[in-house]
Amino acid sequence: MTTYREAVRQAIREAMLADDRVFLMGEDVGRYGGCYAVSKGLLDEFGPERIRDTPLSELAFVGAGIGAAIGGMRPIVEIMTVNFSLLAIDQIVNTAATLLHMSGGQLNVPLVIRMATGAGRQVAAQHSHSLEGWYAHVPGLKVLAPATIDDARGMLPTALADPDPVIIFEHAALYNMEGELPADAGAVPIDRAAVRQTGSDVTLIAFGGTLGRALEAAGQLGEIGISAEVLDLRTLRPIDTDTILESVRRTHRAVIVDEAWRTGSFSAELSARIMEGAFYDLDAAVARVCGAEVPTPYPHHLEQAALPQAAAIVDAARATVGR
Amino acid sequence: MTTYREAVRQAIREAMLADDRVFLMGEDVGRYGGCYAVSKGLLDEFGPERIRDTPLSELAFVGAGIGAAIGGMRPIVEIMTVNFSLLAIDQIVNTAATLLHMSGGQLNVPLVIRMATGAGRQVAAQHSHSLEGWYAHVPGLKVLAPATIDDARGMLPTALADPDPVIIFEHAALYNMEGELPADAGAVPIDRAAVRQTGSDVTLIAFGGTLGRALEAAGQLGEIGISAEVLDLRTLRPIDTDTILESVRRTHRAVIVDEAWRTGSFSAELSARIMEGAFYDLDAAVARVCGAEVPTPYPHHLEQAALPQAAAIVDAARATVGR
Amino acid sequence: MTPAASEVENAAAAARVQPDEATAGEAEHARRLLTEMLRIRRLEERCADLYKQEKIRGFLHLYIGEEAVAVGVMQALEPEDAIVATYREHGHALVRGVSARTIMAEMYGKQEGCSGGRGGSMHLFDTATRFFGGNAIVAGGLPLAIGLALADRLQHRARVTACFFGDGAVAEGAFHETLNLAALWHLPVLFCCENNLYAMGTAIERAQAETDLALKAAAYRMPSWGIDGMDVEAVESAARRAAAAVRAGEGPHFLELRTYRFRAHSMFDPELYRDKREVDAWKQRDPISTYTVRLRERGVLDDARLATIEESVGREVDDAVAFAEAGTWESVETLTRYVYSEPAPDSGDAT
Amino acid sequence: MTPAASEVENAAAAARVQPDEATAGEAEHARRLLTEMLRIRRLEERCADLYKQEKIRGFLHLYIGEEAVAVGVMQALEPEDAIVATYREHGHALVRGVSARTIMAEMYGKQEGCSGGRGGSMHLFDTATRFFGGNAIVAGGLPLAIGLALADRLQHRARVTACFFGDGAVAEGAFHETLNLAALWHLPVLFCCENNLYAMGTAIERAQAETDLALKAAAYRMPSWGIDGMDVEAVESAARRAAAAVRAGEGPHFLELRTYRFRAHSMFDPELYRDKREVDAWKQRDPISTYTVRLRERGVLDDARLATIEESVGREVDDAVAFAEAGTWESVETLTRYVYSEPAPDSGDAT
Ligand SMILES: Cc1ncc(C[n+]2csc(CCOP(=O)(O)OP(=O)(O)O)c2C)c(N)n1
Ligand SMILES: Cc1ncc(C[n+]2csc(CCOP(=O)(O)OP(=O)(O)O)c2C)c(N)n1
Ligand SMILES: [Mg+2]
Ligand SMILES: [Mg+2]
Repeated sequence: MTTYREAVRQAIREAMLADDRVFLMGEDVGRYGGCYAVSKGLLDEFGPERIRDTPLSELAFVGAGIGAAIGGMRPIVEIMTVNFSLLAIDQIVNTAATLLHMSGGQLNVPLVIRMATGAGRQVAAQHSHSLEGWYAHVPGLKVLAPATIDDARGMLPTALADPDPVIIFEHAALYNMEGELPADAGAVPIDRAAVRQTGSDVTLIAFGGTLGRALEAAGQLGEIGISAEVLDLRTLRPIDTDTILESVRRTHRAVIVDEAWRTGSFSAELSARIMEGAFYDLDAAVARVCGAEVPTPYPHHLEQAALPQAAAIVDAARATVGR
Repeated sequence: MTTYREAVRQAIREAMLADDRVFLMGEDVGRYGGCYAVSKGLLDEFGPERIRDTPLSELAFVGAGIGAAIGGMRPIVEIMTVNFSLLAIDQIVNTAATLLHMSGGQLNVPLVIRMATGAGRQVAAQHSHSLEGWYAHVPGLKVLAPATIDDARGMLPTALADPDPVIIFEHAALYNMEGELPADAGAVPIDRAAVRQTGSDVTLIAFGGTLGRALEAAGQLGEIGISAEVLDLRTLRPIDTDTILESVRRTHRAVIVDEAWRTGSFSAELSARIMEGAFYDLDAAVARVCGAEVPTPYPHHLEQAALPQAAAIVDAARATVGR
Repeated sequence: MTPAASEVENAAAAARVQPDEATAGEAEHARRLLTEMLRIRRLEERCADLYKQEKIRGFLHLYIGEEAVAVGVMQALEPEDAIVATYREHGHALVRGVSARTIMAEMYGKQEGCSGGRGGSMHLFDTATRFFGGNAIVAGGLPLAIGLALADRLQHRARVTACFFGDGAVAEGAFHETLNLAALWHLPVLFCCENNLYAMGTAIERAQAETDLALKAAAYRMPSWGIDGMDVEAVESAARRAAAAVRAGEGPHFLELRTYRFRAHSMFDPELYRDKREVDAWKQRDPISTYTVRLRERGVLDDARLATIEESVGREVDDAVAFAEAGTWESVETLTRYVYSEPAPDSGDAT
Repeated sequence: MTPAASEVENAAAAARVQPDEATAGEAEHARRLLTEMLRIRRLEERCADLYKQEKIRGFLHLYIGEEAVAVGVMQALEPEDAIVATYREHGHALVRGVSARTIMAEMYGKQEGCSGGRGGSMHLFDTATRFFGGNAIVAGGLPLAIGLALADRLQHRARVTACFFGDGAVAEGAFHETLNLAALWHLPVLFCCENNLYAMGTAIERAQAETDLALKAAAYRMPSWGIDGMDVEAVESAARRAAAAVRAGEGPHFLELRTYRFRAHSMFDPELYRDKREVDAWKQRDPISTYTVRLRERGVLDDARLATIEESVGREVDDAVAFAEAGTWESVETLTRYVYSEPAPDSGDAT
């Protein structure tokens, strides 16, 4: 048995053992052990040059990661959470994502940025964003959302081998998730969605922190005789549209689950793509189950009410199948 | 005859004459006259306390605008362009948009932020973003995109009268647009879309910089016997879904025009909403004509190829009507 | 990183009431300072318990060890002044006059809380006392503070905005932009840097090329002092001088308040990054116990008085907990409230 | 804001070759400095014409008046060093060794340009000369520069990264965060602040509470000098000292190069914010004409030599324009190239 947290740590550790160009940089990744304890122990093993604690300077250390990448290193930059990434987003959008293009192909940026995302821990309005969709909007970036222990373990090496900037979103609620990881677990592809459960009546599409809820909903739907297919998007940019459309063409119905505020969330892109690619296969409008349009409230009951729950997914799926 | 630029200036001027809590703050709004010459002459009239040049400190002066707003002023903060707003987006998302909520309703933020947006002037990959959709994702903000001289003149006073933060996106290509403005032109509502041309076969939905292209396309469609309705969204948050759906229910087809990179753009939200609200009224999948998925290239021909053009809108509209 | 190393050279720290000559008023004031520190301490000790009981959730950042800072600075502020603080702000709110009841209810997430329960521990707000939060973005409050000060300047009000932040915040770009703007525009802000030597697990030597933070302010031509933040009277005296200057139109001032956090950064922190001996050494300088000793020596405090104070503080905390317990949960039906202002009179600002 | 006001007190500025003792090598070098400045000047003068002819579009920021800065600093750099610059970077690219041809073709947007035509005037790139742009976000290049330096440090390469930026950039949070990190981590960066007294229309007094920018660096414990940026030899000598120190592992160094922009900020700028007399006064200190006079006095330049230089520079510019004119437009079919790396060998970095 291992955890998602362990899987990420293992991935970092093996990458650092395998390639001395790899280093980890971010706030409290060293002495503190990582704000989610992901990098605990790595400082002792690799020392402070390669497990590099930074001051609270998100813009500069993310930019430094970009510079180090074009300088021949393979940095893993950890931003504690997506909330603080807003302080560094200029460097990500205006530098990391544009250098290859602006230089006419001369400067690729082999940088990996990891950050925690999502709500659910009662940390209120400034600490609970889900902004994966923003990054997935930007040409030049690749955006991953590992929802399983295998992906937490396997996406990082693939991302590090990629010549271009890759952002990995780890949902904070997943770190304690337990599961088995084969001893030989290794790199996994980062360009394909995965069918986590097959079904024939409706396709539930989820990613990152919402996969668990979608699977829970699929279970409940099964009990009432609705066969739900559960698709884990895995990669938000590029979107694996083929796998999505293949599924929806079979089930004729889709429900998208996204923890972000509904309006302008990534779910909208998925919905639009499904309409564009499978309009005549649809038996019902594609539905979305998203976060409520409110800054995340502190109290547990309000926060949970603001997040997409299995019950709402079940309701939405039932509405699409009409029973 | 006046210009869009003049209309914005007039709106600022009248607001400052009417209410001495109003002031304008931003980079080069004073001595330089505004990077798009919007505020030219205002420094002489109102002095440096109320036409306040700032250093290059986007994060701090936007935050200062928030503080001044809760301190009883009615600031208009100008960020030169949306590109640089990424340096201030933390204050907008984490402070301006959350204060009312986090304080349990005690602290509203009557702040107006204006910024230029969009591409088309050959200023390349770091100066050509269209990120209106990102701001429109955030609960707590209102987001406007005046596409006409009347709206450039009339939206600002309404925004200033609003108790909550409002962001106004002025497409840089519009400043030189000429037109008539009635002498008594004044405040206009900021919660409704506008039908700029009526039609019956297809609804073209545009906003800000793309309205002109949509109207151009509608003209060309008319010549080949396709009657296009042109809807100017005007306000991106909150979205006037009723007006959109009312139109699409009549035309049964819609094409959305958005200058932003297609994936994850605001167009996706509009597309999804139309499906959700008018699925059974649709005769074709809602189409999107968007910016190409590439950082904006410098050369004219490549830049134009990356932007939504009338021809592409015409093609998309024709595809929806099948002729 | 030992207390000795941060011993205070500054003259400001020396200015303090002479032990033997304490007048009745001075004695009263001194006991009030002690009481205020104890109010924070006891309230937060209870919070730690309540966190273990899962009554308080999310993040909880305790101020224990740093009480002299908030208590000292608040003495210099008038009711019309404004305060901007961080996520470690229970003490500031309490001393400023937000009731223990509504603070505790807020930490519970009850609608009787000072932020209606929506904010929690990190987002205490109270416009009545001009307490403007409660900000969980490190350095996020600094721009807000200069905005409040700018509003005062533009409206010709001789007010002070006190802005609290940690040593960690000094590394943020927001710090730099804000201090420059404040100094450039001569804004009435009192910057209070609570230097507790750590930002989470990162010691200041691993975060700052220049660890003498008072020197930083000089780069903006801003007057600044380094103060012993474990000495409530030193803090008060420096804050009074600085606030008076700010109020008199002399522009922003900067206080570096040298202190130490006795507890973990938050309830999640295993404290791998510092030595227990270091913590113990600092505890020798506990602002409450050292001040208690001093007041006894000065003859203005005895066992009986101290017991009375502790008792009344204890009652206040008990009462706050009872209030929070009795508080009510907001209905889920109003989930999307407080996103936009409710249609109402034109009001809008908190001035 | 007059030249006198920015007269240089610093010792570094005084270190310069003695007029009368110029050796042949020194004479050669001096003429090369002049030639380099003239190359920038003439190229950019042509750019201004071409802008009027609408051959060059978008933003065009001329360096005219500031040539001594780029030319002086570049003398101190080795081929393996890296350069990071701003949108006002034609001169830096040219002196670094990017050909006038590919620079001009880039400004035309032709695919023969140094960035394949994709970047334009503000985004010149050339990995062969380790010229890392060309950045249109003010202060956006600073973090990149320390990253390059960090890569050198981690790979044990004794290289220097020279990072150019304007006085306006100093107000950005990025400046603060970057300088602190560079100093804290002892990174091999040479910060070159081109203080031309204005950020667009904003004079430095309206942007900085502390206008002596060299002092800013001190807040990070970084060695810094203020240099007369109108004197190419003063710049060279200071840059050599500083670069040598950086290369020797003494950590980052900071040069404030005091200069002046003779032209408008960009081709859109009506220059309402400064007085023509101020500009004229600075033009008296034109780095090219003053240096020309000096070299004549030193006896290492005469009319004939100057004419030869001008002629060769003129030919280079003509040739560059002809090259750009003859250049080709990229096909629209490849519009979405350069968004992700094309499937290819594992390479990836420019080291
Ligand atoms: C912008 C940002 N980055 C990171 C964090 C996570 N974080 C919360 S508190 C903290 C340490 C702040 O240290 P300091 O400013 O010294 O204040 P202290 O906690 O010591 O009072 C960090 C890193 C945050 N909240 N905001
Ligand atoms: C972050 C950001 N804000 C604003 C701008 C617009 N802008 C371009 S250049 C400039 C002035 C910069 O001045 P300075 O750093 O002194 O450089 P100079 O142009 O004088 O060489 C401004 C405001 C920008 N490009 N980036
Ligand atoms: Mg601290
Ligand atoms: Mg300048």
